[in-house]
Amino acid sequence: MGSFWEYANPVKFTRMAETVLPWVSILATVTLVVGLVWGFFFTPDDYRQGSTVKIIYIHVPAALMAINVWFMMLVTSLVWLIRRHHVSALAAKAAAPVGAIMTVIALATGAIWGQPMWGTWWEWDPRLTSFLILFLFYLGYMALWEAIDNPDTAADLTAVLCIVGSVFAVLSRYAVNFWNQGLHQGASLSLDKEENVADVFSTPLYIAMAGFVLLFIALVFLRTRTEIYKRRASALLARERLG
Amino acid sequence: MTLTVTDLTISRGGIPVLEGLHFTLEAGRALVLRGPNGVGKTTLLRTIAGLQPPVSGDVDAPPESMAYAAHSDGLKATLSVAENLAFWADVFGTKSIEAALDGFKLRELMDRPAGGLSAGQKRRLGLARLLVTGRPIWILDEPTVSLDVESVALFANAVRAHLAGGGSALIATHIDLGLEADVFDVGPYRAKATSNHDSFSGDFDEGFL
Amino acid sequence: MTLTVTDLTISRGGIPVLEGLHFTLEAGRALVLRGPNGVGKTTLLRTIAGLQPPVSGDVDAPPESMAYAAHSDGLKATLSVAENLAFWADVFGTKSIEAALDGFKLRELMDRPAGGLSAGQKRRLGLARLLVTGRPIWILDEPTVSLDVESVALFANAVRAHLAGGGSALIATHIDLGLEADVFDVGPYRAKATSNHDSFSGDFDEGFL
Amino acid sequence: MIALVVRDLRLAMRAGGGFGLGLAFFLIVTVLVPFGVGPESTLLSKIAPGILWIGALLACLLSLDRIFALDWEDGSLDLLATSPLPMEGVVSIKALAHWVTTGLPLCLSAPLFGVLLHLPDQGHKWVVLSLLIGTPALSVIGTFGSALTVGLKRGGLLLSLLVLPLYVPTLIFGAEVARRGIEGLSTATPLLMLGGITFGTIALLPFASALVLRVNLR
Amino acid sequence: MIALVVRDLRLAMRAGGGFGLGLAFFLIVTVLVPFGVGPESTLLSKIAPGILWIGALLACLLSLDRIFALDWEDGSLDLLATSPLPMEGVVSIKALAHWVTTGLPLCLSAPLFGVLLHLPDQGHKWVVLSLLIGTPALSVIGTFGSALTVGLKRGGLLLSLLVLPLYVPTLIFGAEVARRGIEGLSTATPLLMLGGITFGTIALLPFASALVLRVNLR
Ligand code: HEM
Ligand SMILES: Nc1ncnc2c1ncn2[C@@H]1O[C@H](COP(=O)(O)OP(=O)(O)OP(=O)(O)O)[C@@H](O)[C@H]1O
Ligand SMILES: Nc1ncnc2c1ncn2[C@@H]1O[C@H](COP(=O)(O)OP(=O)(O)OP(=O)(O)O)[C@@H](O)[C@H]1O
Ligand SMILES: [Mg+2]
Ligand SMILES: [Mg+2]
Repeated sequence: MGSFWEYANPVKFTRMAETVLPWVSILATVTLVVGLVWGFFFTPDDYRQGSTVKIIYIHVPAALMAINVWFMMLVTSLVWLIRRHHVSALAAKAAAPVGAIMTVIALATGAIWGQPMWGTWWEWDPRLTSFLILFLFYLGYMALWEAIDNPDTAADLTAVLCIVGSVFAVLSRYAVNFWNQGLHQGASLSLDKEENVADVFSTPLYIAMAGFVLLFIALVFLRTRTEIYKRRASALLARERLG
Repeated sequence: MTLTVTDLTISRGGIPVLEGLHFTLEAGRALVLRGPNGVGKTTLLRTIAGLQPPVSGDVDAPPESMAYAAHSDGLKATLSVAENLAFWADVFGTKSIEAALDGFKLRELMDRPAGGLSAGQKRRLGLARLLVTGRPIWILDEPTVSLDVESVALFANAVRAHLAGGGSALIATHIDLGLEADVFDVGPYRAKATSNHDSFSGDFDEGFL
Repeated sequence: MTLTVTDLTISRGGIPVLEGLHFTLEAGRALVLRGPNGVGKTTLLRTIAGLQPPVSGDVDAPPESMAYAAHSDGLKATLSVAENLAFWADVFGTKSIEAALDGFKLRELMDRPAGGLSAGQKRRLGLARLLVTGRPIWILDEPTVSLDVESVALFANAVRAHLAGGGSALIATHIDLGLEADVFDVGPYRAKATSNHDSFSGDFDEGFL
Repeated sequence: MIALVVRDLRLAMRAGGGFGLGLAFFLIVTVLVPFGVGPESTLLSKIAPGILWIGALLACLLSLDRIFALDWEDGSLDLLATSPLPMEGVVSIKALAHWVTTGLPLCLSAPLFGVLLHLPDQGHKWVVLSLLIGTPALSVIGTFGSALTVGLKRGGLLLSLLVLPLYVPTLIFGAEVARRGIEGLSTATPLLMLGGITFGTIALLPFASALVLRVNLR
Repeated sequence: MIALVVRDLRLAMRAGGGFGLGLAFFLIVTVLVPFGVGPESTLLSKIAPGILWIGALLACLLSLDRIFALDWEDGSLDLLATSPLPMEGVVSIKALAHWVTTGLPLCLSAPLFGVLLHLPDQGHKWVVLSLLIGTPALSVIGTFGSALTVGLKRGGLLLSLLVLPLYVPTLIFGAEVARRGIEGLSTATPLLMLGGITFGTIALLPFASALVLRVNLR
């Protein structure tokens, strides 16, 4: 097996991705289907919220992923800055759009949910607001990647942005909380039993969450591999130019 | 005050352009870099000046010994000639701009804003900046662009005086400067496409190249 | 296609720099402008190209017959070499960029973004633009800056071909281009402080001068 | 002329999303306002049409300096001036390209941002309509300001200073259309005025812009 | 180091009023808001502290791109990088010069603009206080953004996009101090947070800025 850092070699990584990717994809599909079908069709309607409650099976996993993807980008950015493994930087690049889409899904499903529940599409609730800010961070991060030609420069700059941005994202979260104590649902999966979602709802929710995580892993593997191929293609082109 | 370059490989935009460079620049000597357009002279000078990292190899020189002059002269259009020079003199901790003004015949332009100079006058001001840095090793990228014959002679004199004072100069240029200097043609050091690139193997990060 | 300059006085930043200029540029001829730095060559070329009005005197040339190439090449860093050329070809209504690509050996750089070229390569692209304008009178300000020897020869060939095709060229330069051309030294035409300027009289606007 | 439009749009796309960035700025202005004035939804819905208009105006404003500045710096403008294109054509094309990359995306996305500011439901169509009629004027006026300040180093802020008073009538009538529309009042007069400003500026201002541009190149 | 401050301030003055222009922009934003949202004085006085903060923030933002862009274009930045000044010093000095030319005039003039927006009387001191504490953070964060985008053509809008989310905490706490001050509530917590952000960014961000600047020069 060897050390974990072996996979920082793009060649090793692509080989590994080749073998792992099909399995992860299958697993992700199965868990997602099971989780969502169970959630949508085999749970009772909530007595207060009716069938709208079922959107939770997309909303909550997407919300969780939105944060965790950023966290993963933070880690890979640090790895790039410290150990200078290109695969790490490319993984961060690959993950960003996935995270951004997760954020949009969380916001959109939330909005669809909010309309019947709160009678409004949007409320400046701290949770929603901090997700909107997170979305802006994703946008800026991706725009910076796009704007720079030299891949190493881009990796360095986006990595620093990711780290500085993380600090400010946490700060914003506190700021927003201070600014408006909102009406959004509290943490519903906390250990505090009384507040928790009932078990009938939570088991498929956990499965759906696992499905989202697996889906994310599959997507990141796929996209990182594509990025590696793109890097390589442009390097080959450049070589050709040199003659 | 010796600049030593050992087995240097440099890249531009992620692509190696020159490789296996070796040379030494002793105090009191000038070295002229030659090579066709696009071979990598500018890249080499930027690497030596420490503005970009080399791919491999070493650049050895005492710290803070180099003064770099690129195509752009870093002049502020709204500041006068004297103010521009005084600023750089301050930054490099040498206080007098008199020698620089005289060396490049700038005294009569002293109070004109730099933005109102002609191309050649601007260039002269950019070169005068070298004299106020007080640094021994000059790294110059096409210094005589748009200078007339008389100004080229001024420049050659300035370089000679600098060399006589124990300094040294590394100059990339396409035209004859009238200096007695060694010539180093970088043409033969063009980076070649390496053979391992089609096998898509090799160690660590080289998978990209 | 004759360019005639009669008794021309030009000014820069409100101050007259050259006065009493007379010359004629016939089709098929090249004229090289010389003069020390700051004498007013750039100003003269800009006046002839119609970018600034003369103080007095006339510039006579058929309308829309001039192509001007200044220090800055008007290249867009994010567009490719071919796209840059094609844009100017479109603007000037000449559709083909093939001759220009070949004339300045740009074919292999064709798909590179212009921002990723070296100084000399950029300059070559800037000169290639002249070929796609289809204009007979070229007005060139220090065209060979940062070109290597081989590229200077390319340029000289392009000018020769242009002259042979009935075009003409007015070139300000400090270095030798290897062209057989008339030389016009503008040095003697430096504007003198006029005597009436301390009497603060004379007609209308001249009170300022 | 078409070559110039194509080039400008292409440059806008290449430069990492010329379209997206104007939009992003609009988004961010609408996001900042609640942080500044507080999250109360009645207050927000009251100021929403005005803030949307101000946001669109500022997003336009921020992108003005690039209309001519880049072309001036790299010498393209000198070359364009000596080309067969008439200067009036060049400035009109520049204004058009600016509107397509900035004004149009703003109009299309305004309803979305309206939601963030609790814009009343019947307000969306009025905001979009007034923006569609008004933003071309913003681009044309902005092109004039940009031509006026093109040679000046650090023209950016000076540009804003010069252009903003010129934007005032457009802003007043535009925001008025939206406000009246929401309250169900007649919008005929401000709409007419807004349209008048737009057509007037499109017809006349390019001549002024071409003139100052030629002066600036001298 | 002092030479650099002197030069930057001198450049700001020579370029046709570096001080005046930031101010003028602030003025114009506060003037536009009544045109946009209508002239009702109760509404205006309610949103006044928020608008003043947003105006200050935008005035800062608009002047950010000139922090490094001009020095980059004319090659000064390359030369500074090879000079004896440490890069961290250079970026700190740049931030300082930006604050002196933009933030400070804004703080001093805010009471005047407050009058235009019917800011309640007891509000003036709170607005000025919060701006004085908060604007240095805006300059330092802005310098980071400017360093991040310095090499990029048309970095202006990208810069705004990157910097604005970073400005959010400062804006929220700053506007909150002013709002609470006006309502007579305790301002201790937001003041403390605002001060914390300012000191934290001044102490730490220059390292990040110097790092990205060096990367951008390569
Ligand atoms: C009655 C309506 C809603 C319910 C019951 C609800 C429920 C939830 C739940 C249970 C979570 C997971 C929290 C956790 O595990 O920590 C969550 C997260 C989230 N919801 Fe909602 N939601 C509703 C409406 C909305 C709306 C309208 C939006 C946005 C437009 C929204 C946006 C979000 C976001 C952004 C998160 C992630 C926040 C975080 O994890 O910090 N939600 N929601
Ligand atoms: N920003 C860039 N991105 C990618 N490649 C570049 C970039 N700048 C230059 N190059 C390429 O790198 C090579 C070396 O360029 P460099 O500027 O060092 O050449 P040079 O020897 O100084 O040429 P010249 O004599 O024309 O100035 C050239 O082939 C050029 O096309
Ligand atoms: N923007 C300006 N404002 C005022 N004076 C200027 C301006 N630009 C140039 N000048 C002055 O006008 C004179 C002529 O300048 P010009 O650029 O035409 O000279 P040139 O002959 O092209 O010189 P070079 O060979 O150095 O390019 C110079 O003395 C210069 O100092
Ligand atoms: Mg070079
Ligand atoms: Mg000249």
